[in-house]
Parts: sequence; C-alpha cells; structure tokens
Amino acid sequence: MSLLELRDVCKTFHAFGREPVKALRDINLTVEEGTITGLVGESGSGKTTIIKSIMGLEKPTSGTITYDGINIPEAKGDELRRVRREVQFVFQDPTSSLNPRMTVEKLVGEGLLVHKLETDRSRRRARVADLLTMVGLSDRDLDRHPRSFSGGQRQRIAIARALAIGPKLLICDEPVSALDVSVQAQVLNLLQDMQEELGFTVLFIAHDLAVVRQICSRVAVIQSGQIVEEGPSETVLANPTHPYTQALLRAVPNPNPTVARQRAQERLAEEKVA
Amino acid sequence: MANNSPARQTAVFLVRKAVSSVITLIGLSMFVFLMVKLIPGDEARVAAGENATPAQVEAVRKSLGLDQPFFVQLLQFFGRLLHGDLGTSITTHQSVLQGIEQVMPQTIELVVLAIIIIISVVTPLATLSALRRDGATDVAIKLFVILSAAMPTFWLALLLQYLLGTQIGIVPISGRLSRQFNIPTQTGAVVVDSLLAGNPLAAWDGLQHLIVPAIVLALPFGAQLYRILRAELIQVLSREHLTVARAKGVPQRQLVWRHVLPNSIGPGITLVGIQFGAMTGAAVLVEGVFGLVGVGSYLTNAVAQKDTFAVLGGVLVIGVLVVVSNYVVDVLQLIRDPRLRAGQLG
Amino acid sequence: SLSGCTAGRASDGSATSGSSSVVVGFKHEFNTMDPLHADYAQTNMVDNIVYEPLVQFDAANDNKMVGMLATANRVSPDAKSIEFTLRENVVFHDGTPFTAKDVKFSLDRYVRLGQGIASQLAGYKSTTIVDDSHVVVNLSAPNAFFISGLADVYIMEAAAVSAHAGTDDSQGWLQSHEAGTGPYEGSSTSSPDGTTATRFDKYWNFDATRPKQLVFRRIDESATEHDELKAGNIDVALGLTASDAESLKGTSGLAVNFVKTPGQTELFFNNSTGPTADPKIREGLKLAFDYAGGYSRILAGEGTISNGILSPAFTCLPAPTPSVQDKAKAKQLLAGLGSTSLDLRYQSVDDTQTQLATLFQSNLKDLGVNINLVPIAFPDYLKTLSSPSTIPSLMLLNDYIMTSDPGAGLDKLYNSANIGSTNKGAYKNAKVDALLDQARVTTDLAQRCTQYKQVETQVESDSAAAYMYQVAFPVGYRSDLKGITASWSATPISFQTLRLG
Amino acid sequence: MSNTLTKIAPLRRRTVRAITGVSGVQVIVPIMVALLVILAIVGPLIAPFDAVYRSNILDSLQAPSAAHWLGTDGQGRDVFWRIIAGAQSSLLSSVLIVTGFSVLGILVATIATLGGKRADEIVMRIVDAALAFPPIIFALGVAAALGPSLSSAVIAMILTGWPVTARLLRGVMKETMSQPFIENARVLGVSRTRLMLHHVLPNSLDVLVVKWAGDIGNTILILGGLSFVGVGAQPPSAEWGAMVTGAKNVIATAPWAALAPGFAIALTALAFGLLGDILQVRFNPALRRR
Amino acid sequence: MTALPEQTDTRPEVDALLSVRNLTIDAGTKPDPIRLVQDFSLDMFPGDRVALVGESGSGKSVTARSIMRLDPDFRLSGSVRFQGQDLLKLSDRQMVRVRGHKIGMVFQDPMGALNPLITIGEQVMEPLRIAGVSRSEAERRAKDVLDELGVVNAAARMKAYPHEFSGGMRQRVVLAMALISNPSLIIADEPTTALDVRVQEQVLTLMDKVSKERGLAVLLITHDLGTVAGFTDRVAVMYSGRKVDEATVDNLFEHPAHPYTQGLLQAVPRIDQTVPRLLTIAGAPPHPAARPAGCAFNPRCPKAFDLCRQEVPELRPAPGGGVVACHHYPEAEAEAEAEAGEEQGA
Ligand SMILES: Nc1ncnc2c1ncn2[C@@H]1O[C@H](COP(=O)(O)OP(=O)(O)OP(=O)(O)O)[C@@H](O)[C@H]1O
Ligand SMILES: Nc1ncnc2c1ncn2[C@@H]1O[C@H](COP(=O)(O)OP(=O)(O)OP(=O)(O)O)[C@@H](O)[C@H]1O
Ligand SMILES: [Mg+2]
Ligand SMILES: [Mg+2]
Repeated sequence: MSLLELRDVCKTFHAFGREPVKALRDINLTVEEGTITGLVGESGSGKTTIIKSIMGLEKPTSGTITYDGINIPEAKGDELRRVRREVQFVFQDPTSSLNPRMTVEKLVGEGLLVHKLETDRSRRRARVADLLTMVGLSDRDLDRHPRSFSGGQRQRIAIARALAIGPKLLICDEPVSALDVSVQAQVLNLLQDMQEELGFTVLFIAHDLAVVRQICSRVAVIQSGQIVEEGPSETVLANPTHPYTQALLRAVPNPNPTVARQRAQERLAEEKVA
Repeated sequence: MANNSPARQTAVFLVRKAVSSVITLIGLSMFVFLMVKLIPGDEARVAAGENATPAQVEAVRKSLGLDQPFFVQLLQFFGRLLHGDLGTSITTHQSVLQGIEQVMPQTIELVVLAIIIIISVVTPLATLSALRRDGATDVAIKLFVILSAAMPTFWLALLLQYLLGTQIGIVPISGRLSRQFNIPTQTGAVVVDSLLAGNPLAAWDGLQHLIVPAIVLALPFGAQLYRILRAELIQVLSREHLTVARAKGVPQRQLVWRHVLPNSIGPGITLVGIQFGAMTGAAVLVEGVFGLVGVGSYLTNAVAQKDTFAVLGGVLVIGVLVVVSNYVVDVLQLIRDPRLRAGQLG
Repeated sequence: SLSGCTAGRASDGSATSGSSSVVVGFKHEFNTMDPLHADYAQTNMVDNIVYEPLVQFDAANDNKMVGMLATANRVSPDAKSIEFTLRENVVFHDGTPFTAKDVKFSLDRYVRLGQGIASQLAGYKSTTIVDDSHVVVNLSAPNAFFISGLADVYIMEAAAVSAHAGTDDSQGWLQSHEAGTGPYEGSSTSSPDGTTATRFDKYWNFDATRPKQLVFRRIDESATEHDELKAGNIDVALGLTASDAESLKGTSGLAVNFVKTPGQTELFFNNSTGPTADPKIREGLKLAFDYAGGYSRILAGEGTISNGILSPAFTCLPAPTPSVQDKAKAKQLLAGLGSTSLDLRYQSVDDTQTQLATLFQSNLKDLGVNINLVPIAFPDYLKTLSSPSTIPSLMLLNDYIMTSDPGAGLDKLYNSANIGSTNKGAYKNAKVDALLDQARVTTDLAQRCTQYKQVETQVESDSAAAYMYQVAFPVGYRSDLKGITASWSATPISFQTLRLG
Repeated sequence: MSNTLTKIAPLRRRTVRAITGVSGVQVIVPIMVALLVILAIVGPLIAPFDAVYRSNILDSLQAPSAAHWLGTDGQGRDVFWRIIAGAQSSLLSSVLIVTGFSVLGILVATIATLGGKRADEIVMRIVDAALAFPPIIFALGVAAALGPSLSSAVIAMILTGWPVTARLLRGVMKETMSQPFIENARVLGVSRTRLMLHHVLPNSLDVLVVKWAGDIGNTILILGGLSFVGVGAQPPSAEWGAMVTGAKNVIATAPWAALAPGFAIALTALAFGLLGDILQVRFNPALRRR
Repeated sequence: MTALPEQTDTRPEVDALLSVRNLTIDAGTKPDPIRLVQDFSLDMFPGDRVALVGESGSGKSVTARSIMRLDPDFRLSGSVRFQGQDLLKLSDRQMVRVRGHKIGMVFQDPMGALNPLITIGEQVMEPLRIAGVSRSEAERRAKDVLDELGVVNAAARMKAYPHEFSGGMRQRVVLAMALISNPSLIIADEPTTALDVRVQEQVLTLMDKVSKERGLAVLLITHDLGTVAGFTDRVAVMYSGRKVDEATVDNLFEHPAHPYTQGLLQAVPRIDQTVPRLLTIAGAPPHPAARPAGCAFNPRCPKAFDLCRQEVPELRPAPGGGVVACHHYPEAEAEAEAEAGEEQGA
C-alpha cells in the first residue's frame, strides 16, 4: 500500500529579474508503507524541493502530493495537523536543524507537547529519556544543549525528536552527508534498527549510492528535476539502465585499491579522449 | 537573456529604490507635519508679532492659510512642493528653500568632514584592532574608542574649545573664517568657496575652523563604525579564502588591502549611509558651541517657534540627503560586490 | 594665517584697533532685515544703522525727542494727527533723494502687512503728503502715545522696495536687502549667521570716526563670545551672561558696560483666574523672593533691584518702592494657598531666567509652597495670552516697554481692554482703565506724567506682578570704542552712536 | 574547517591576560555597572535634601573644598550630592528609554517577520522614514509637543529609538527564520506564537542584549544633549545632563559645576559601553571564541 | 618520545622533498597548552602521493597548516624540511616566498576558498603577480593552467566572479591557483568533501592527471578512506593528534594494522557488497585537551587491554609493512594480530 504518492508534481521558481527555474518536472514517486525508499541525485537535482513540497513549505506549481489520502498542498485544519503528526523529518545538518537554545529534553519533547500527546511535564521527561536511550544517548543528556554534542550525537537527537511523536512516515534529507564515515555508519545503523523495530516508512534522500544501497529497498534516481530511473535498489544498482545512474554509480568511491585504481585509469583515459 | 543582464538588474533595483524612497519621503512629510501641528502654540501669533492686536493676528492667520483644516494645509503643502516651493517661514518671512540653502552648505561641510575623519581614522584603527585581536594594541584602541564616545558631545565641544581654542590656541575658537579673509559666497561651503576663489590660505583657515567641531561630531558615530567594522573584520579574517590567499603567498599588506578590507566594509558603508541623517541633526550640539549656524540650528529654532514649513522643509531636505546618501551607499555596494550586481543577494 | 584667531589682546594694537572694522558678536537667530520686524531685537540691531526713523529719543538727555528724518513735528491739539517736517538733502543708499512719499509708503506698508512693528502703529489711519518735505499722519482716534512709538518705525525707499514687491509685498527681498538712509549700507549677503554693514559715505550726518564696517556674527554661547572677545576676534560682545561679563572686568584693552535698559525682569501673575486671582496670594509670592541674593549672585550685582512697575530708565516715575523679601509676611499670606502647587512658566532659553526661577522655587519651598518649573516656548506663551483661563499662574519674563513715553506700554500691559492679547497678567482695574483712557487724549506731557504715576501706584498696590530687576544688559567691548550706551531706538545699544576712539 | 582564526583566539586572550592583566576589564566593568546601579537606588536616599535641592544663593559657585567636595553650582547647591542624587533619574530614564524602544522594536520586527511580505514592506518603509528623520530633531519635536520635561524627553527618545532596533532585529530574525531548525519546528506543527516565543526570539535577542548595554550609555549621552538644547529635566532636578547644561555658562569661571556631572555621564557611558563590548564578545557568534 | 620513529620508506632522507620530523604542535598558553599534534613524522619524495586520513578533529588540517606555517599562534617544534630547508627556521618573509610558490595548497570549501569580490583571473594570477611576473605573462599562464584543468573558454571565464562558477568549477580554480607557480608539492586539505559525488570524482581525476603529468608530489587529506584508494600510493592514519598507522595503499586496505584503521574501513558502506549492518567504531574521538591516558584510542578500541590504558604505544614496523602504533604489535605477535584484524574485518 502506498503511503505517500507524488503525481505529476511540477515546481517552477520565479525569482525577480531572473529566468524561471524548473526545479521539478512531472515527478511521480510512490513510497510504499513499511519500506525505506531512497531518492538519489546530485546537488541541485531537486531533492530538497521535493521534500519542501511534502512538508507543505513550498506549493507545487502543479500535481498532487497525497499522504494517506490527504492532499498535502491543500491540507488545512485537522488534516494538516494529522500530516504534521504523522510525517516527520530529519535534516542534513544536525547543527542548524536543532534550536541551539533548547535543551535536549525540550527539543525532543516539543512534539509531544505541541500535539498534546503528553502534557504532564514529568511524564514527558520520562518519555524523552526513553527515546534518548533508544537512540543511544542517556537520560543524563536531558538538560544539555545540542551544542555540547558531537555531530553524530546531534543527528541522534534529531532522529529522537522526529520519532518522539511516533510518525508513520520519516523523511530524511541527506541525514549523513555531513558526518564522518565512522559516525555515518552509526547513524545509518540506528535508522535501520529503528525502522525495523517500529515499522515506520522512510523516504531517504542521499547523493551517495553506496549509502542508499546499504539501507534502502527501493530507489529512485532524480536528475534535473526528473525521475530518470526507479525500482528495487538491488536491480537498479546492479543493472542501471539510465546513463545518469551509471555515472552516479561509477562515481562512488570504492575502498578497494585495485578496483579504484583501475577505475581511475579508465577515467583518466576518458578525460584524455574528451 | 537581455532581461537577465546585470546592467538591467541594477537599473531595476535602483528604480525600485527610487520609488520606495519617494514613498518614504512622502510618509516622512506627513509624519513631520503631524508632529509640528501637535506642538502647542499659535503660529499666527508668532508671525504677527508679540504685540499684535487680535485683529492683526487673525489677518495673518488667514493670509498664511493657517485657518484651513489640517488636511487642507497638508495638501496645499504637497501642491506647492510639486512646484518646488517649500513654503515660507513664519519667523524669518523668507522662503524656506532659501533659508535652508543658506544653512545647508555649512552643515554638509561639517558632516562631510566628520565622515572623512571617521572613515580615515576608524578604518586603520579597526583593522589594526582586528589583526591584533585581543592583544594589547587592540585593547588600547578599544578603550580609546569607547572612552572618546562616552563623552557627552556638547560637553566635549565646550571642553575642547576651551582647551584647544582658548588656552592653547592651536585652532580658532569659533566661526567659519578668520576676519581677515573675505570670500565671496558661491556654494556656501567656506572651504569650497575659498578654493573656488583661488585662496588656499582661506581654505586652510576654514578647515581649521571646522576641524574641532567635526572631530567632536565624529566621535560617537566613529565609535559605532569601529564596532561594526572590527566585528566584521574579525569575521572576514576567519574566512577560508584568506587562508587560501596566505597559502598563495600573499604578503600581509596586500592581504589586508585586497582581501580583507573590501570584504569587510559592506556593513560599514551601510552604517555611514544611515548615520548621515543622524549626524546632520546631531550637528546642532556642536554648532551652538562653535558659533556655527547650520541646518540643525535652523531646525531647532523652527521647532521651538512652531514654524511648520521650516521644520518640514528642513527635515525633507535632510530626508532627501539621506535618501541620496543611501543611494550612493547602494551604488558603492554594487561596485564593491559583484554578487549584488548579479542580483544574487538583492 | 593663525594670527587673526590666536592673537590675544596684547597684540591687537596692529591687527584690530588699527582696522576700522568692528565685529559684533550677538546671540539668537538673525532672521530678516525687513524693518517690518524691527520689534525683534536682532533685526533691529542692524535696521537701526541702515534705516532711520522720523524721530528718536535721547536716553542720555531725559528721553528728549530728537529729529532724525523729521526735523520738526507738531501733534494736533485733538491728538488726532501729527505733522512732520522732513529733513532735506537726505539720500537713500542708492542715491535717490528722500521725500515725503517714502514716509507714506513705509507707514502704509507696515499697516498693510499688519505684523511686527505694525503694532506700534495701532490707530494709524493715513498719511497725507503736503509736499516733498511735509507730511501729516492721521490717526483714527486721538492717541497721544502714538508719536513715541515711531522711534523704531523706519522709513524705506518707496521706489526700490516697490520694484521688488513680488507677491509678498517685498518681504522676501527685504529679508536680505535694504533700502534705507542710515549711516551704514547693509550687504546683500546677510545670512542666519550674520551680516555685514558698510559705512555710507553720503550719509547726511557723516562722521569719519564711525567704524568703516560693522560685522555682525552670531555666536550663541556666552563662553564662546567671552573667549572670542578676549582673543580679539570680536570687538563687541552682546551675548554675554552676567557672570562672564563680570569676569571680563579688568582685562586690559576691554571694557564692560552693563547697559541699563528700559526692560525689567518680572514675574507676572494671572490676576483673573486661579489661586493668583487673590491679591493676598500675589503679595505673598511677591514677598517670598530673595531679591538681594539673586541680585548679587545671579545678576552679578549689576542693574538694580526694581523700584516699581517701571524701569528706572523712564523719566516720570512715582516714589520708588524697592522690592524686598519678607519671609514672615509672605508665609502668613501664602497660608491661604494650602497645599496647592503652582506652575511657574519661564523661557528656559534664557539662563538667567532659569536661575531666577530656580531660586524662586527654592525660596517658596522654604515657605512650604511647591512650585513646578515649566519651560514654555514662545509660540505657546503667546497662545496662552489669548484668554485669562490659559494665562499661566506665574510667568517669568523680561518685559520691555519700548517707548520712552511709557503710556503705550502701560496701556498694553494693564488696560483691561487688552486682556486676551497684550495684557499679560489679565489685570483688570477700572480706575487704571480710566486713567489710561484719559492719558491717551492728553497731549500735555507733564499732565500725562501725573496720570502715569497714578496708574503705576495703583497697579503696584494690586500686586499685579512681582517686579524683580531692571534688565542690565552686559556688553563687553574693545575699550577704545565709544558710544556704547543705552538707547531707546535699539535694545540694548544702538550702533548709531558707536565711534572709534 | 572554516574558521581557523577564531580557533586561534583563546590563545591570544590568555597571552594578553597573562602579560597585561587587561582582562581585568571583564571584572571591573560589571563591578562599575553594579556600583552605578546601587548608586541609582540609594543615591536619592542618602543625599541630604537641602544640599541637593535648596538654593543657597550666597554660596554659589564655590570652588571644591572640604565642605563641598566638588564645589557648588550657580544656586549654591552641592555638586557632589547633586551627582549622587541625580544618578537615579539619569540611569532610570536611560533604562526606561532603552527598554521602551527595545520592546517597541521587538514588536515591530515581529510584525515584519511574521506578517508576510506586504506587512514587511510597509513596516520597513515606515522604519526607513523614521530613520531619515534626525533623531535629535525628532526628539526635540516630540518633546516640544509634549512640553519640555524629563518624562517627555523619555517618551521622545523611546519614539526615536525603536526604528534602529526594529531594523536590526528584523534582519536577525529573518536570518533566524531561514535556519533549518525553524522549518523543523514548523513541520512539527508548532504554532506561530510558540515559534516566535520559543524559537525565533530566543535566537535573535543576543544582538539586542548587546545593543541594550551600549544603548544605555548612548542614551545618557543623548539625554544630556537634549538638555543642552532645552528639552529634558527641569530645575531643581539633579539629572546629570541638566546639571551640565545649567552650568555651561560658567564653564570658564566655575568649571567644576559642569565638569563633574560631565564626568559622571562619561563614566557611566563608559561603563555601559564596555559592558556592551564584553557582551558583544560573549554573544556575537562572529566574535565568540570556542 | 625521544626515540625517532622508524621509517616506512627506505629511500634516503636526504632525497626527500618534504621531510617532517617529530612535528609537535601546541596551542594555548604555556601553563596549560593544548597539544594538538604530537611527534608527527612523514617523508614525501618527488612525485609521491600520500594520503593523510583520520576522523574529524584528529589533527590533519592542523598538521597541513603547520607545514605551511599558516597559524602564527601555534608553537611548533621538530623540523619540517622542504627541499633541504627547514621551514620552521625561515623568517616570515622567506616563508611568504615558499607559500604558493613551492608548495601549493587546496582547501575543502571551494566557495569559501575564493574571494567573492575579485575576478577568477585576478585570483589565479595573484601568486605570479606577487612574484613580479608581468600582467600579460601572468594572464597567459593563468589561461594555460585553467585550460589544462578543463575550464572551457578560459580567457573569457577569467573575467567572471566566483559566484558565477559551479562548485566543481570553483575547485578547479582553487587548484589552478595552487598550480600556477609550478610548485613541487601540493597539499590538498579535503578538496572533495564538500562536493557532490560526481564532481568529487571529476576533481580527483583532475588532480590525478595533473600531478601525474607534472610529477607533482601530493599530500591528500581526507577522512574518507574510500576516496584515497585509487589515488594515492601511501596512507598515513592520524588519530587524536598522532600518526597511528602508515602503509602503502594496498597493504593498508588489505591488512589494516591498527584497530582504528580497521574500524574506519569497515564503516564505509560499499557499493559492491552489502552487509546487514555496518560495523562502527563506538564512541567519539577525545578532545585534544582531555585525552585518555595511554593509547588515545583505547576507550573505543574493541581490543584494548591494560597496557593500552597505561602507555602510549610507539610506532613500530607493522607485520604487513609500514608502521603502526599499537600495543598489539610488539614485534613477535605482529603477524598473529594482523590475522585477527583481518578476521574481524570479514
Ligand atoms: N527558492 C528558490 N528560488 C529559486 N530557485 C530555487 C529555489 N529553491 C531551489 N531552487 C533551485 O531548484 C533546483 C533544485 O534545488 P534543490 O535544493 O531541490 O536541490 P537538491 O537536490 O536538494 O540539491 P542539494 O544536494 O545541493 O541539496 C536548484 O537548481 C535550485 O537552484
Ligand atoms: N587554534 C587552535 N586552538 C586550539 N585548538 C585548536 C586550534 N585549531 C584547531 N584546534 C583543535 O585541534 C584539533 C585538530 O583540528 P584539525 O582541524 O586539524 O582536525 P581535522 O583532522 O582537520 O578535522 P576535520 O576533518 O574536521 O577537518 C581539533 O580538536 C581542533 O578543535
Ligand atoms: Mg538539498
Ligand atoms: Mg580539517
């Protein structure tokens, strides 16, 4: 069953005095319930624009975005509240996506408060403490500010914050690309574990195909605002049909000196030809 | 791509600014008009004179149009404004435009000199401060700046005048020009007029008259600029492109001039633009002490006399100057920053 | 280039006194040269030397009338017209001869414009030109005060002025131009920071010892003027405070004259409404002030403590009644005030007034009376005069009666007909009204004098105001200058009489 | 890493502290400010009424002596005690003014930030108009309209001060609004009020705190300036600006009467100026050291 | 700490292009200095391509910057010989001549690395202009370098400003600035981290090509082992201010000696194989001011034993070649441990 569905979504930006930018052209994308779907593409391909449209922060120029029967761009009142409660986000930069003035307790508990899921302060604190333990932090961290955590830990807080209200759909916009390899692995593992444990649906955005391959069951490749290839990640990554996917795939660094050197040779040769 | 060219974008930007400036000025006039009307007092009586009979007062009221309702007076003002007429002062009985023409050059001369002092003193100080951040030099400069800005302007004016003018005598005590010089008025700015008259001695003398008031006026504003500039410099100094420049082997001096300063002066330029209006007003605090009569004195007097059109005219002229100086600032920023030219930050 | 500014008094022998140019420092804005506004001191300071009136009064000689542009005058017995014989061989600064039509033009213009000096011409009907050297000024009602008001009414050249009439009856042009007959020609570059006047060599009463040039320079701060005078950059300082002037005394090469003016510093009460409508309260307030203390410290012991409602500069005065403090009596009289606190209005631009008001406030505080000092701006002050209900309970001001004959001044201040305009204290006394009405139609000076004295005694006994001090205007100047004395034609001094030593 | 030079900073600071002990400023300044605040609270209580307010005209303009440490003024009042007594009105009015216009500024900036494009445009035009009006002249006008007194000077300055605050704050708030954590809060379903109170304002007010301290000093100065042009506290008030103005005419003959309150103003402005500076270092991310 | 670490390379030190010996870097004041880097040694020979890897904060950039002496406030000890000259002993002025001329540097953030106000051409030419090369000559050479780096229409693009360039293009410009004076060593501090996968690939290829063509030595700094595999010959691994592992690329990837290196390798998700779970290094690196006693890695090390908590391991030859600083490799046990490490990795 599809939880989130984008149909023919287009988005054109009209900036004053500039050429209009067609950021999205006829995007069709389905996210099946209970899966992790990957969306890959290079910088500027329109990934964030899709996310903003799902958030309801950008209005698509045309097309529909349906979440569980609700058309998000049109949603108001109760519907919108439901979307806000059931769809949560984790962003690329864990530093700027957490309010530096709030303690971890407040940050993680904010959703519980806003959606009146837990209005009692001490019980909320206990819930937050549980969540922190779940993402590998401890209740000693409740009163600390995000600044005093490392990047990986901050991203854990961001995930805890998103998971606090028990979302059905979690959307992650390049949640690991700002992190060190070792931390990236921690966060990826965490996401994977949580998803398995809680069974929510994930839309995972990245530009690194290796990351996508690691955790996604399905993948969609986006280039210049268009989905150029879509399918189960095994298939797509094993036999990419679109040249763009192929190029992306080749660009992924391979920590195997022999393979890597060989690929470097190929590239150099291509470069010379070009 | 014509509609995308930097030139066009710049033009569009400037036109937009112009339109909003005009709206701003209209708003400003209405605002001032209302304010002056709220000042208690009877303009007609002021115009007619202290000993005027009630009949004389009424006659004057009628002839000045002061018997009309508020909005009619305002509309009449704008009507006259379209013809470049700012009205007549009730105390000097002179056209406001002419009155302002007489006092404006004086103020502009003072303010411009103060701005020149600010820029030429603050820039090196702030640069030195930022480069030697938290070192003894920085602390000394910072203390000096804060201390000099902590003195009440008029008090410092009195003090400096007494010390430098009267006691030591290295500068004139007051006025604009020593009595032995006789310079025909052309622009109204003594230094400029002296130069136009081909009398550099007189220009030098005029400059000496202006220097202390200009310094006193400059101090508090200079301190603001110093703060902003220092903070900005420190921020710019930490940018990666400076490390890159140093790694390229750029020597310190060139680093500062080519890479640090141009990237740091943006907010400073904007600040000076904003300060322009405030400085013309603040000039009143030094004008009195140094026997100068500028637009600040003119306006102070006009406010005290409830001289509606004189206040309006004065503020409007300052408003135009502020708008113009903001324009100049915008153009300078455009020249400075290619990203602005491309409308990327606009 | 610095010598001009830094040279002290010592070196002035060569630099300044040798030059016959005199620089005058003055205070407050110089608005216009138009003699229409000669009621304004800064305007009159210049107009007084570039223009001339028909007649003047000599302060040094019992306020006797002297002819300027008129050589003789005759007031008709019914006090309804005055005939003037005009001086011959007088020329305006552009060379045009002065004739009767200029007199008519000038007077008509003032009355037509109805502002400023026009208030001196109240009751003017018309001027009849008899011939080139004779005119008759007709009044709409008998007015014996009229002629003494003419000392500040200047005559301008009809032809030149009407040539620049414009839409404002030449006001714009006259703002910075002049068309007079006086000993000096005004420059056309007058501006708010001053103006320059040059000796007019075809003046009918030419005197080579007048300075060749008079430069008027605006300097608002007393301290600045004080320093500039000492440094030799100005030769006459008109904007000094009493204490600064006092400190100049004894400086070599400088002289200080506290010019005794016809003005008095007075504290007007609202005689009609509020607590001060009660004469006992007024008397109490009057007795509360420490006249002697203020005199010695705020006025630096210059001028005099008031002797009555008129300045000692006037000639027909009743027996002096010096103002004195009497705390005990004041306390007793003021008991009627209860705990009411009063507003004392004053013009804070005048530092002396601020000081006096502060002292008064403290004096009254000692007696248990609270006074709030509330500065008032000129336009507001004028507005408050429009009705007895808005007139301040207490208003501190310097009041000048500009004419040597006090009749017109007394009439303006104390005639109940003038409540709402010039009767500053809303003072009302039928006996005074009657006396003033009588005086207006009395052509005989001596007779009028008796009436004035009666008025003065009555007003004083009603405690219409507290009369504090004669205004003694401190003037510092180069000691080789002569003729810096009190004058009726300009406050405090007229530069007509200025001569180089 | 982008900000290598900021990393270097702590090092410098320590060196300087070790060599010159200059960072003593950071200890002294808060003490100075605290003393001033205490003075403002107890000043009027400890100063003898007569020395402060009662004219003792025959003792006027006495030079400093054992009886009158800072001499007497033109009314024969004790300058020292007047300065002590005047601390309250001088400081209190500045605090009031600065707080007043900060609140106004915050309100306006909030409207501009939350009210959408049009509200922003209108508000900023108004702010521009207000900025084009020379503050001193504006204050003069407002004070003239209300009648000269300390309270009207206070109101006048509140009305003059807000545009700068509003402009500054709007910029900062706009920047804060573009931070990802704001979006993050919005998609969590946070209400506008909560967004403003818990997310935008707390992250924007740093700037204001810094400005606040610096402004106190400035305000005392400008208040003095207003006194100088005839607007402000009236006799017998011992407000410092009014004291200087009242004594400016005797600056040559009795300099103490104007110098002493002038120094009091300068010292206060200095203390708050330095405080502002210290706070700026604490709060400005660009100057903050790790 | 007195013992000289053993060499990974057998070539004689005298031929080395760059020879860093026991470089120790301190920040902070004397009483409580922060030791950022301790006893770092590295040799590079002409044409060598060496990678310096390690997690964020391990001291890679500090080391690179200190080779160039870019931070005047660091206290450096040890020696940095470049072409036989000890850079640490040069005067500031002499150092300026080394920077950009003999050693070029490329930085992480291509946007931040360029001065936004100056044209690309000017910036590329700057090192030459400083060296006194005429403008036309400098322009010509700048165009050549940009051409070489694949900037199409270089002559025209030189007049453009940085904001008009895309990220990949900017990195080419940064590279051009580093290359223009024909240095013999390039230090590239995370030149691709901020870039997209595809651009990353392009830039690396480019560096690869240029350095091969010019026989340039390259010190590549990164935290991603994956990116170095195809590019470098030798890898040095840093952890918390120390070099803990150094080996040839093949050796390092095949037999990672240090547990930290092993951890890093396992944490990289691989496109050619899937694991149910990525293996991670638990915990976070220590702050330089608060390192644990003994081996800095011990709290995170799965194999730590008592000695690790007490004594700092020294660099010793590793079984598979290279050197490693780990108590698990006392000469005898080395082989066995290496085996164990491999098993773990599988
Ligand atoms: N507000 C906007 N106004 C104009 N153009 C925009 C705006 N937002 C995005 N764009 C343009 O839309 C395109 C898609 O941008 P988007 O941010 O969605 O890319 P992305 O795939 O998320 O890239 P990245 O990997 O860099 O985050 C880009 O060309 C961008 O410049
Ligand atoms: N001036 C300084 N004063 C004190 N500590 C510093 C200074 N500069 C850097 N450091 C610290 O030194 C350590 C090493 O920093 P460095 O920038 O070399 O790390 P890095 O390995 O390059 O990391 P990244 O991958 O994040 O670039 C860090 O902990 C950093 O905080
Ligand atoms: Mg994005
Ligand atoms: Mg680094």
